Amino acid sequence: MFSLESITNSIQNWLYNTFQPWFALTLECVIVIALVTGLFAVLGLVLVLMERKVAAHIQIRLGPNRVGPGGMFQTVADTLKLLMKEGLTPDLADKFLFNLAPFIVMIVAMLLLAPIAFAKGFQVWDINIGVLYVSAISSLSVIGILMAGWASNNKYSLLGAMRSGAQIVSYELSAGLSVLTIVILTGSLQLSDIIASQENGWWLFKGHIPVIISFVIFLIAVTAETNRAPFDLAEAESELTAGFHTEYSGMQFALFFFGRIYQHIYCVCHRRHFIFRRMDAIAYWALGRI
Amino acid sequence: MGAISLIALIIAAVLFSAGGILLGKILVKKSYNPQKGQAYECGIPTQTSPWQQFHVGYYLFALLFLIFDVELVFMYPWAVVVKKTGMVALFEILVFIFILFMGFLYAHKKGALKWS
Amino acid sequence: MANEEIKEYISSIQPTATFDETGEWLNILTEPSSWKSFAKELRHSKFDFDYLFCLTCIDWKTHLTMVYHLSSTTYRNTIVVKANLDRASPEIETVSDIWRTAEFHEREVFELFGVVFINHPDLRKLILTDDFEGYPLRKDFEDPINMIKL
Amino acid sequence: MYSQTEIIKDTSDTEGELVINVGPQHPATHGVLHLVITLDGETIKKIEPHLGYIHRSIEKMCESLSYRQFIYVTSRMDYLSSHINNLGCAHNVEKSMQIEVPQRAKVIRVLMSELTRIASHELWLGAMAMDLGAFTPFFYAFREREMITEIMEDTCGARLTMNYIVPGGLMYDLHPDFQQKVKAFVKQFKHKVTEYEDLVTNNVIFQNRMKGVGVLSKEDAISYGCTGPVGRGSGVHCDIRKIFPYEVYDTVEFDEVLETAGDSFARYMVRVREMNQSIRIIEQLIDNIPEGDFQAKTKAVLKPPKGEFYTRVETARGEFGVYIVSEGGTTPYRIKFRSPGFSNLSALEHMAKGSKIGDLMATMGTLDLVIPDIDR
Repeated sequence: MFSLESITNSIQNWLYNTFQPWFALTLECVIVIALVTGLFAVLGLVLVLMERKVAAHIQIRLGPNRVGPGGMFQTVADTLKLLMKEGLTPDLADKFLFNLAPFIVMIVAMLLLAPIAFAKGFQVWDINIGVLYVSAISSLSVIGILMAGWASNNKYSLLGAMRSGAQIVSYELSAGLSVLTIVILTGSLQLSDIIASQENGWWLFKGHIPVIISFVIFLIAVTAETNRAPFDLAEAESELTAGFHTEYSGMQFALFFFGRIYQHIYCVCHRRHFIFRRMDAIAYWALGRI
Repeated sequence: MGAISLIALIIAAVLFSAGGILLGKILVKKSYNPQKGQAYECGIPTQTSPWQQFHVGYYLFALLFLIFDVELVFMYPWAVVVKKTGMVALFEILVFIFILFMGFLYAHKKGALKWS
Repeated sequence: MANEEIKEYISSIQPTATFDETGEWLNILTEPSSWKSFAKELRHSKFDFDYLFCLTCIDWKTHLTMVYHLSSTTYRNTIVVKANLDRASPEIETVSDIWRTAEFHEREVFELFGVVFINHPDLRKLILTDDFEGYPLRKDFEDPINMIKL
Repeated sequence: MYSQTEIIKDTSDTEGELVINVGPQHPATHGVLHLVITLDGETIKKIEPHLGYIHRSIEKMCESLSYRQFIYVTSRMDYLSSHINNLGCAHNVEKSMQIEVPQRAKVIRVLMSELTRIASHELWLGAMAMDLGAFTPFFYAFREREMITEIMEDTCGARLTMNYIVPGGLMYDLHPDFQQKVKAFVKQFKHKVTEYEDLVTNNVIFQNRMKGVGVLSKEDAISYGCTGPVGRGSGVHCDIRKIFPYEVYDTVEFDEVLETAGDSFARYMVRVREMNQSIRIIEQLIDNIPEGDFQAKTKAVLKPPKGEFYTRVETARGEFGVYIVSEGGTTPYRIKFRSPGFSNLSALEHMAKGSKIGDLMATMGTLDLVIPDIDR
């Protein structure tokens, strides 16, 4: 397994040897914040472009190809455009909840990052109940969506939010149960253990039939939980215009958008935890969205 | 890092979101008119408030979901130790699931899953 | 010829009706007051006129004429039923409960010609705004701004 | 302009009912159709169409246009089958004036009609798939549609509002490349239609969303005056090309596509299979365009005799009737267009009542509403 343990350890040792413990911890936090924010910014931009390119190839068109070489900076341009847009709040909306909702979605997306093992020793928090933590936090994002839908004072938003809630209710259980298979096989809830147990081959290819079944269920349930097509009932472009984020504009909309994508990334990372072992999960993610 | 990392992550999220929104607020020249403040409803003024009571069926589903979600949480620790404990654990969880399944059947028979 | 049969049948149930066979199809002129019962008879007759494919009105400046094109999907007989209405207060019974397509067509005729359909379930303006005045398809309708005249 | 708060206070007594406006600015209405929908949860209790956003009163306009001119206004009604609309009007004038149309013109008219029908169904396929949440079929359908619009552009200089027909024949003769281009199109289309079937018809999600949704029984279809693919999806034998053949439809071989289920999937299947039938007609005619005039000799000013004339043609949406009352003058005294969309729309409430709002999109998508056709 690819290991960054020596690097992280040496940084930590250096920090704690040079500074006071509290200051070292603060510095550590700052480093984490910087890394995580950087990761989000880069991933969001790259993955959106990847998705658009692949979708364009499927739909016999070129996709973004004007901004930068091969359209590489299209997402940057889109983000800048959204930055320049006015963030509107409807007059009759619940202003506090309306503005709070994007934060919640983002916080959930960030928190989900904590137990992801990017490489050995390169993990924000190797929590020993990782699986439980993930399923607990990931259900929280629906609160942000419900909040957004309810606070918008818009019927499309409301219906979209309610659908999103119903979707979570419908698929959360199956997702949770399918993960159970891997927990039984590994005998641990710690994500790093799960990955370590797949050092010499993925569970998926070791001939356990329940794993294959649970993989399929997990794939479907997680797609549903992240509201991607064909489970995009909460947004349902053609019925509810844009579902729960109909009223959002400008940067708040961008946050919803990114929040959703990060959640996605993370579902894939978890697929990787549970089923896969390597970083090809990202490419897999791009395929999974179409 | 320990649990402190969660606080760091929350701070990161808030900074990320607030930074974006603030930057937008600074860059954008604001304008307002009453039409702009209206909720979007295909260009027609909204009729009837969207803040209404919801169908009670919705809550029944949510309640059922809650029961089974809690059941799931019980099963996680079981899943960790099932390999070591062996057949006894399997039998016990089957009993547990059987009881819950009976409850589910009861709910089904009572029509809790019917939307009416 | 089927037309003769239909004529015979109609004369038996609607003695006041007059016929006109100069056009492509058999034209029947009936009284507006007896139209509803006549329509019911036609729908359930052995000729089975189940398909009302065109419903419109013509403004003859002196009076209005309702035109119903009826056909049968099994026998393919087509008849045209007409009823002359008073131009000042045009009123006729609705047939939207016999042929449901009439509901929308009658609403259209109501707002464009001003014909009132008695017992129509939902006789409101469909196309024009609620405060629109006048009946655009009548010959004396003038709109100096929007109308094209050659 | 009244404020929102007022309205909300006004209707506070309708507790538990959600009144939602779909349209005029909505992604699924494809135009400016405005439906006011009353919901209970997500179940539809009532649908109220509000029309007239693009009403131009074409019937009134036609009363002041001559018999040569009014035909071109009708291109703007059902803009997706504008050629067939023109044909219906030209028929009416030819019938009243008893003009004999040359055989060449007849064959070309039919060829163009069938191309128009395919183009219209292609657009419908893409738009309907988009209503159901799939984006990809739209591009696939438009790829072939583009070939047709190019043929149209070569032939009559326009891509959408063709205006190729004059009373008594055609405006000009065919473009020299016409036959070759149509053959190339037929070749590609035959190959690609299986692609749509793989992409859409055999897709489980599509089938689940369309089967049993928006059911219209045969009796209701007749009562509501539904024609075209909507009527035929319910098993109504209503193809004008078969019942009252016009032009050369009685000499070509094709089947009237009938389905009996009456749900959205049946209507979908009717349209897809109809495209194949249109290709069949085109294949039979493309090599047999007779030589000769493309236009009959007519007087410069047309004056049909006094009387009433009704003609009908089968557009991509159903039976399009033209009813002209002539007083013997140079302009029609009264014109009525019996548009298929208007009747099909009237069945919408009956079909969608009691179903979920997501099903409404499937129902509306398969009704294939073109708003100018309804508003006129």
